Amino acid sequence: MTDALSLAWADAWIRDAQAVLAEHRMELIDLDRAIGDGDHGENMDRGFKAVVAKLDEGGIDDVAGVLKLVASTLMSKVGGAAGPLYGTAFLRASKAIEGDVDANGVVALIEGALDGIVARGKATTGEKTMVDAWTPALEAAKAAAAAGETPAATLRAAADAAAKGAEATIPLQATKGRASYLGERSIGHQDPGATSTAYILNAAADAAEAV
Amino acid sequence: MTDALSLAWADAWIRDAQAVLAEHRMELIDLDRAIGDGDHGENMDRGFKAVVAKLDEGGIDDVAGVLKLVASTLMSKVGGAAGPLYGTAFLRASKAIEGDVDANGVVALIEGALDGIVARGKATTGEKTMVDAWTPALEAAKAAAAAGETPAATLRAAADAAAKGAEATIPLQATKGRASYLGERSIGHQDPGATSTAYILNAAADAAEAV
Amino acid sequence: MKKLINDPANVVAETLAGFQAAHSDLVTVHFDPDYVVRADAPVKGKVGLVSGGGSGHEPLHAGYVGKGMLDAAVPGAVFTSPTPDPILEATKAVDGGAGVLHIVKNYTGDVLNFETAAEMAEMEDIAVKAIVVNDDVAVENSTWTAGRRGVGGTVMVEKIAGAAAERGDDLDGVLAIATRVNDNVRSMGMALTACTVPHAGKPSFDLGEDEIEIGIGIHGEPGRHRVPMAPADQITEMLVAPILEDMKPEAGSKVLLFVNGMGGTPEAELYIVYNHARKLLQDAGLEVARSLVGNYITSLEMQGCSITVLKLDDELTELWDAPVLTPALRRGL
Amino acid sequence: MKKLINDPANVVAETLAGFQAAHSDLVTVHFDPDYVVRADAPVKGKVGLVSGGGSGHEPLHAGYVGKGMLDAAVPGAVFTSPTPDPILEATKAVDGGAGVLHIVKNYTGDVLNFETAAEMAEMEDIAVKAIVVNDDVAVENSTWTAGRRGVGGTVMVEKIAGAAAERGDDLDGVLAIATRVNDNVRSMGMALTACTVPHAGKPSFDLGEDEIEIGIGIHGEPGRHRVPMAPADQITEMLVAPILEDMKPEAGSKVLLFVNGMGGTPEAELYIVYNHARKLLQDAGLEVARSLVGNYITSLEMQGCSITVLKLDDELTELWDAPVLTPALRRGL
Ligand SMILES: Nc1ncnc2c1ncn2[C@@H]1O[C@H](COP(=O)(O)OP(=O)(O)O)[C@@H](O)[C@H]1O
Ligand SMILES: Nc1ncnc2c1ncn2[C@@H]1O[C@H](COP(=O)(O)OP(=O)(O)O)[C@@H](O)[C@H]1O
Ligand SMILES: [Mg+2]
Ligand SMILES: [Mg+2]
Ligand SMILES: [Mg+2]
Ligand SMILES: [Mg+2]
Repeated sequence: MTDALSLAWADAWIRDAQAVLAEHRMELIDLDRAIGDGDHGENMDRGFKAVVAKLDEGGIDDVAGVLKLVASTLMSKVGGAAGPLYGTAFLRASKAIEGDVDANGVVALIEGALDGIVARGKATTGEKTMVDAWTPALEAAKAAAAAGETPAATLRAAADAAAKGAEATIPLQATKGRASYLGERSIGHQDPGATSTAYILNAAADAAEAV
Repeated sequence: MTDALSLAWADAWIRDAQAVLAEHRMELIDLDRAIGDGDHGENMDRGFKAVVAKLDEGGIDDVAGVLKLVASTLMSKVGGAAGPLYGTAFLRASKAIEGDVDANGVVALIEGALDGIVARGKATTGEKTMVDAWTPALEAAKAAAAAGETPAATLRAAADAAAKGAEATIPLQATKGRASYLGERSIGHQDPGATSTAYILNAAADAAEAV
Repeated sequence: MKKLINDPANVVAETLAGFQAAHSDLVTVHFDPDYVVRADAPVKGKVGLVSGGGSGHEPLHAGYVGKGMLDAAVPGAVFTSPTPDPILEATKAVDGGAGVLHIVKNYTGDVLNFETAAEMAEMEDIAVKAIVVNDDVAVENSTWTAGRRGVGGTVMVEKIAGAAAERGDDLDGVLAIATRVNDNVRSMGMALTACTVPHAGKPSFDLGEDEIEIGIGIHGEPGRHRVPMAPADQITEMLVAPILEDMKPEAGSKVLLFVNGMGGTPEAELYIVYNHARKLLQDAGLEVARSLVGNYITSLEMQGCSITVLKLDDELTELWDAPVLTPALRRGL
Repeated sequence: MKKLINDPANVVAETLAGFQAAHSDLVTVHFDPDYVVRADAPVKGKVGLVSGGGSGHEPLHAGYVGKGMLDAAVPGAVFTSPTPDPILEATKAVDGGAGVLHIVKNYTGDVLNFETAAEMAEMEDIAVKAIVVNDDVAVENSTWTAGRRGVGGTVMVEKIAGAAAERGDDLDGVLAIATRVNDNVRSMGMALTACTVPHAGKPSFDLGEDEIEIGIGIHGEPGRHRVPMAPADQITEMLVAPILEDMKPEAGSKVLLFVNGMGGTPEAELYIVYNHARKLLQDAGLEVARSLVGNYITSLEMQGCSITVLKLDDELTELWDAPVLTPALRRGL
């Protein structure tokens, strides 16, 4: 278990995620302008900046602690639909793991996140939401872990699946969230929340590969 | 005095003027948009349409009667600055003449109009108003009448001078009317009221030449 | 983007600072977390009314804080539901011992954040109930959507439930009144132009010079469909027809007709729409007994309007007419 | 041009029809000639207040007809002063035997048409006096212009003179109060965008994405100068500085600060401007004792704002605070 992911990974992940979300702020705004209200990039950027400021204060000593900090900060800084959904996702993820994270831990983390999102948002797959990124991520992680992959490779499989899942939201008609008000006009656009999920999981994989 | 201008001329003049102002409605609006509030073309068009509707009712039996009808109709249908100014102009013009109009009558008519405008609006020449069209028109009419020209030729001289006067407002800085609020920014634009004056006097000359 | 702002990040805070200074006789603004309470909060023994949501809909909600209407408003970032913390703080600040009603517009974000705040308030022993306003008939099939949005009807719920709380109704009573308003109110909106969220810096959608959006919400989201530009009377029909179709009010019913501007539309145009909407309602056998015309629930500088019809009964009429003293709505006080 | 209208030629008439229907408890609209009187006009023994001017500035003037403010409003075509006939008819309709005050904004057209109407009224034995409002400091040198324009200060004159008439002041007394308001009020406006007069169909001027107009009036006319787009605080300074320079109010003076929207600007932005304007006045040693923030004298859908400062004394303050019951301004009633 020498390659289990530790606090350093979690810290790097969240900082990477912040950088990536800041970089893609306008892209996420534009995706949300097309089928929502144009704030998703701003919301995520504001939230993760606040998270990193909290991380800088120190005092966290395990992965679960980082995830819990992310949860409470997103919950209290993001607002909108994404705040409670990501907040609950990270809260459940933090509860799903203990100590350093091995491949099965990665699966548990992602499963916790997805469960949290579904518990709050009541969406299933195919409704053009972030669930459509988390669900394939979980399946891919499960397969990788079952195949004996490393945590880093498990995360990479999850991240790639999330990215594909996000892209696969394009032809879908939204039936949850703000995009659902557009009816058929939501077809042809990529879901912003699924896209931010893909960026966050990609940062997790990048961070795991770097440690 | 066989070529004195009669009721038929006055009637034709005002109908011609209505047609010309309707035709140039948008041009006058655009001139007024540039240095005013964009309504002069609409105001004049509305006013002269109402005048012609009144003319159609009949019952007028001399030139002064036509001019008086124009005066009261413009006064009650135009509004803005142009309504009272043109209203008073036509009222004073109607009082300045009697019966058919010879060359001196043309001078008296234009002099009455100008006096009325100055009495109400207190503008002198060079302030970038309709006064800058009526004043050269009066001078040209006086010269033509003194030279023994026909009424038609006198009107033509007045109309040409009014057109030149209107054009000569372009380099002026307005110090009366709405354009004065622009200060130096009023320079470089032709005054809408001077322009409508030129159209009206041109219609008078055309009508005189046609009868 | 040309706006009278300094920094997109400070829009809400600076607006609240100005609002506080201009209306210190009526309201008190708390900063960080941001919420607005009526100057005499909490009112002992009275049910407290808290509403909130993304900013950008002014005067909703802060403009309706005051006697006879809301006890508190919680403004989020522009078009972004507030987080639970300020909702909780506002709830605590206005609890006069008779419990608190949350008035929530039906958007996923608002519902989730208010839910969390309510749970937290319950843990602090404050009785909280919530009315989720969902009056927008543009959202046709709620099985295939997040459900009807809360739009113009929200103003009606806040005014009438506010009057019920002011006369002393208990929490269940105020909730019952709020529910009755919500059950009897329907709205539909349209846009001539998009709006620009300050931090986005670009219009929320692109609309041709000859197109309009029918069935918009209040967040600059595109509508259900795009149609060619049309005369006001035709546009009014496109809004009134789906409302009547959905409401099916009996002939002879009394209604309140509310024509709302989206923020950038001149008042004169709203009266032109009102004039025709009133005629259409009368043609349907309805009596327009009360009216409201103006910018009451907006989408930044969007041009367009929404029409809201509330079926009245005697009690709702009386509560609508009751005195109110807020920055944006004032009557009898 | 996208507007919620049917035909440019009918904009005023349809607006008035809607206005009448929505506010029949407060006003009566007469058509052809068009004017609006308060529902209980003429009020016996009270000085009648009549204002008017081109349409497109709503809620000015018709929105201010009612108890405690105007007795009549006379709307002309959009941005075009009304003709004398409806002014005369309105004057006759509100004369309660104590004479009539005409409140005229200082534009050549308004002055001339009101003058004529006043002469006609005098011929019918109605005592008429006029106050010509000219509060716009953007018009710097009145020797070289038609004189200062009447802008935001008009709302102040109408409210305060209206209160004076309501408490029973005679014609000279009401005129004296109106004159005192006019002497102590100054305004300055700016535009982020132009507006489009319905019958013109094109914007009143062309403004680049990075430019604003400073020193505009309320008729879509270009301003005194064009400057690059700037943050709200800087724009506010460009408006407040010339007002203070012109007014030179003694430190310690109490003032009313009125931040007005030109029609298309969201309320939130007005509060941002208000917030900084208030600070600037306080820095100049003034006490902001009263405030008004909102769309009260507009230019169709123009985006932008104006700032008006009125130096208060005790009597003006009392009259400002007095009850008023009109469609657009309501207090204590
Ligand atoms: N019920 C839901 N379940 C899961 N995800 C949802 C749900 N509703 C919305 N979302 C996600 O939230 C994203 C929008 O987030 P954001 O723009 O920040 O919030 P808002 O819609 O309140 O403006 C959507 O793209 C979608 O992925
Ligand atoms: N004091 C004045 N004396 C003479 N002509 C004037 C005066 N003021 C304005 N005008 C004329 O009136 C014209 C504007 O008319 P119009 O646009 O119909 O009225 P308004 O300025 O009220 O919108 C100007 O172009 C100018 O020629
Ligand atoms: Mg969004
Ligand atoms: Mg004009
Ligand atoms: Mg949002
Ligand atoms: Mg005009």
